Amino acid sequence: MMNAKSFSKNELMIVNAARLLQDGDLVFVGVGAPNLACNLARRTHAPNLTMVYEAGVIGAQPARLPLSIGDPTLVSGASAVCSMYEIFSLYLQRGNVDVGFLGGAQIDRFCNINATVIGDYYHPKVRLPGSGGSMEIAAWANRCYIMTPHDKRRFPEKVDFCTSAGFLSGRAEREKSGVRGTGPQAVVTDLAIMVPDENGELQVTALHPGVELEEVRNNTGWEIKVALTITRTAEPTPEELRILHEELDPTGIYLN
Amino acid sequence: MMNAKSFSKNELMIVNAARLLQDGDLVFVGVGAPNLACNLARRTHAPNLTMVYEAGVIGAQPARLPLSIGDPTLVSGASAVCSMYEIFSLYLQRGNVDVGFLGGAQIDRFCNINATVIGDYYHPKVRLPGSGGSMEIAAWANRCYIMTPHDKRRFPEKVDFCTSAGFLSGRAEREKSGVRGTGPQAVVTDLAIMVPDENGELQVTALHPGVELEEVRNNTGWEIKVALTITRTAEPTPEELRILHEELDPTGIYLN
Amino acid sequence: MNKLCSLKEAVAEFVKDDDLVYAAGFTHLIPFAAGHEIIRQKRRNLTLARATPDLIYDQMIAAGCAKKVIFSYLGNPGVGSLRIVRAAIESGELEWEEYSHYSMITRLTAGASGLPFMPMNLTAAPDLEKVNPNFKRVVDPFTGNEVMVVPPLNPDIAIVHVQRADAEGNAQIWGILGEQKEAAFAAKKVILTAEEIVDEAVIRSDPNRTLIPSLIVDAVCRVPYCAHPSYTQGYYDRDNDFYLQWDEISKSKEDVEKWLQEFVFDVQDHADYWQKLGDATHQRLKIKDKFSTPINYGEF
Amino acid sequence: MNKLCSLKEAVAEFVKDDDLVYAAGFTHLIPFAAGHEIIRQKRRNLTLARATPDLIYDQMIAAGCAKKVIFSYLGNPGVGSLRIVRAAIESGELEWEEYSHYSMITRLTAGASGLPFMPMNLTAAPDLEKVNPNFKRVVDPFTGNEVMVVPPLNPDIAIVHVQRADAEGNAQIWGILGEQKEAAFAAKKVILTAEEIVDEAVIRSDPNRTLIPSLIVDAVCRVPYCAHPSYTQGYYDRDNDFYLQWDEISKSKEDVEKWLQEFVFDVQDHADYWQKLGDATHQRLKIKDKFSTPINYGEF
Repeated sequence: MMNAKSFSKNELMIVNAARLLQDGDLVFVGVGAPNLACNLARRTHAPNLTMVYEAGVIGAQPARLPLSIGDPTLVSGASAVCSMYEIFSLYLQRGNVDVGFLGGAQIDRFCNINATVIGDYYHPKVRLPGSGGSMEIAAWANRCYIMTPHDKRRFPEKVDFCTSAGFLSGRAEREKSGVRGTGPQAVVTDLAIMVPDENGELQVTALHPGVELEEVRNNTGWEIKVALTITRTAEPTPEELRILHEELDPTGIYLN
Repeated sequence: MMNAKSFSKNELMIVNAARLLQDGDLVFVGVGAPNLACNLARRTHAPNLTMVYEAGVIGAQPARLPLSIGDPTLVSGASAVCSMYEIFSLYLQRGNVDVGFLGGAQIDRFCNINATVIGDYYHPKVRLPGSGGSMEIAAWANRCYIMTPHDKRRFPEKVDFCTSAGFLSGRAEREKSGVRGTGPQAVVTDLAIMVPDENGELQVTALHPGVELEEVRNNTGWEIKVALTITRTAEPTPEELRILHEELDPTGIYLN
Repeated sequence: MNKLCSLKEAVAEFVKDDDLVYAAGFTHLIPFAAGHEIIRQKRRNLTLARATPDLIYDQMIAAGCAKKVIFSYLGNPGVGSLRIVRAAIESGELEWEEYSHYSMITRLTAGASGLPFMPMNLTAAPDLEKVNPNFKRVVDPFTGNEVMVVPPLNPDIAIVHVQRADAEGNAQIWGILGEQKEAAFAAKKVILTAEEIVDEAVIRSDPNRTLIPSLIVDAVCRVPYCAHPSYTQGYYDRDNDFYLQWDEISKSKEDVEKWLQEFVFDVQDHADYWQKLGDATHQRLKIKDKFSTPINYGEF
Repeated sequence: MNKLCSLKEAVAEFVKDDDLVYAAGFTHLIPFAAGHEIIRQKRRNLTLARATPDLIYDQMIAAGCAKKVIFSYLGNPGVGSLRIVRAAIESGELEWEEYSHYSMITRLTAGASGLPFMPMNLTAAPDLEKVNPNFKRVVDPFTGNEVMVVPPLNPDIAIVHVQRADAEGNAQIWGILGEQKEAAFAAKKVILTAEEIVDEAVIRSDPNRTLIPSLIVDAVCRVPYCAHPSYTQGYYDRDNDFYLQWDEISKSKEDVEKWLQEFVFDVQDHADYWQKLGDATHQRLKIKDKFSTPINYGEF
């Protein structure tokens, strides 16, 4: 048995995201934490996970840790490579993508994501990278997961700019819009797991080992709802940690 | 010198079509007579002619006579192969095709082409093959040439069905439509060459060796206009005939 | 997931009466073996879609499999008329829906992309638009000009023949690509036939060559010479003689029935059919090798 | 037609002040050498379009070449922020026009196809549409639903780096394809840079690999290591260290100017730049070979 000190908050986030993936899922992966989560899932409970990258790579089997979304290790040994237009049209828009991973500078009460700008769009306080693939991933992947560290700045009640749709003002509004994906299924942070309720509003459903609800409340920018029964996530197993540290990120680029 | 008997009407049509091509042209080629005309041009005055086939082949250098529009000899040794969607969008619709060759069961006074049906569309007297690529070639190639044997049945005053636009009711109507190509430049038959006048109406501008105007008139379904000065096309040269018979169609599939 | 099965099993499971079938391939890679298997299994009321119906649909329609054809060019390529489809249209026995090549594959591309329509520039040709309500116009909001649009085509089943595939259905195609990729992505189900089933490592050695990924494939069938009398680039030549022969056979209903009996109903499967064609045909269609210059992906 | 020339000549002839430039490549094959040559030739008032501006546009904007940027993701890939472009936007010095990846490449695809617009499904995300008038909606005439449409993007000049090309400009690319083909077909002029100029016979041995045909290419330049610090699949690795370094350099205007002086203005051309990087860097970026399984086209 390992003790509570032997894993980091970041590892808790990655391991818990990995556990949400199902065997056979086709996942639209980003670099960094989502890449680690997918590769971890593929080496544990989901050996038939297919990893797709927005650069147009399908069935990647990276031999080393990819350091960018277009890393050549994603290509060598992949099962297919197509153009960027095709990956977004034939795969994502067509409905062939099961899972999309999203992140962003701000996530709000209804899971809307801001990756564009803090402050006014035309006179930005902080200019962020922008949508990249996330506007369409959030809309068209069958289901989405959001991974992000938990702090008040990242969880305002309402995003400054809605780059990618969560549930907008509530589940009904998203449904009315007719987009094909079912939207965010869960937000996995380094403190907790939050799941949208029947109205699309986030509520805490699970806390990571050693985390108290108060800490989540203090790090969320609105009065966060809490599920009637709240569970505690299982500690990362030694095998999960071994894979992360020995196989996936041996030099600790994303884990440290 | 060869005598008048040493070449056929069909050869006259092919040789004269070849002579209309310019060095450097990118030509959308069909099999049969257009293919012979393009290959002849490439081996005589237009060595830099690029042949493109609607099957998605660019820069074909067929080692044998292609017997279908998708013959494998078009692919082996070509400079590029793309999908059918791409050949029609990136090449033809984008404006990258200089010349299109067209044929059809009926060509009318204003160069409109029928390749669809004789008689009523819903109760066809003769059901023809249909557009294939010709609807878009006629509209979007920079210029078009029509090759067809000359007889009354093929040259009615008005087509039963307008599969591909010539000048519609006259040049003004085509121009108003906003299509990018300049339309048919000439109709080359086994008797004569006809060129659209300023209004888009066909007029005879040249007769092949040994052909009298009367023969053209008798084989055209309306009172065909005749240019003020009418020329006579040059006889096929021995070299042109040699290339056709020895290099391009040695077994006489299209020439006999 | 290993999806290998016989073509007989694949047709039995995935091709149903009343389906809209797209047997893909522009002259190249036409899946004749699948067409024959559908005839043997006596499917009825199919809608057969293909840019170029070719002999495969002539044969299926002669065998009574179809109620409707969707096409953009109705011919025996390089020979002339497609007698059986043509006669069935002329006599009013067969429904039809007609496009130009570009509008046909634009429909497939819309279907493959999950789009409700795709645009194409106007062609000034007036008549096809009048007889097919699937051509509509919208006003381009940027210029105010009219643009043609067509709706997606999403076949119930696409049948795609390829040079090589792995057991999961990752497939590589070279030579004329036609509308193979678009048909596969547009369809609800995909049957893949392949000249060769190769190890996953062969596919993964050249991922840019993979046109069809396993995730959209439902069945993978090893069917050498599947495309005969059409051809497979790098494997065997087109049987032009048969295309000429069919022009004769298809002049007579009796001859067609005789041919179907002999070459479809009386053979067990495509291997049997190929044997029946005999050694002279096999020799005639053989080709010499000509390999591509390999490329370096690099060890990353 | 032989279109071989030096990159210096190509930029002098085909890149003009005020042009809309698309230097293509998604992480892979980014034509840094061309960006540096444009800096050396002091082009001004360019509009720089790229899905991912990457360091190349950071450097060109730092050097004062541009008045505007068109993009869909503004980052130092795998590292974080793109400091110079970001600061220029925050300070109001640089105009910008913004898309998602898909809408950006949909614009290029419309441009490449000669279409006045291309559709995309709605995303339900409301805000980008409000700030960019190039997102418009049309009603799908088949369903009555709304669809998003974007207009074509037709750059004045596209710069595309490839693994191998012949002297006429038939080019083959493998690995990540990004929007290379679409940018080339959409642009009015195309400069091709290639790791290797090969004989036409190499290209013709594998025509399905040709992504860009000579007919749309205006200049062909042999520029080995053109993409550094980006990479070329099968030729050399990405210089991740430099991407991290730039994150430091770009924190200070002085350091940026010093870097530009040393690595752009004080070198003659890209061969000179590559030499300057030194043997340790060369060794670090070397990769081992891994070849594709060749395919048989057949002698036809």
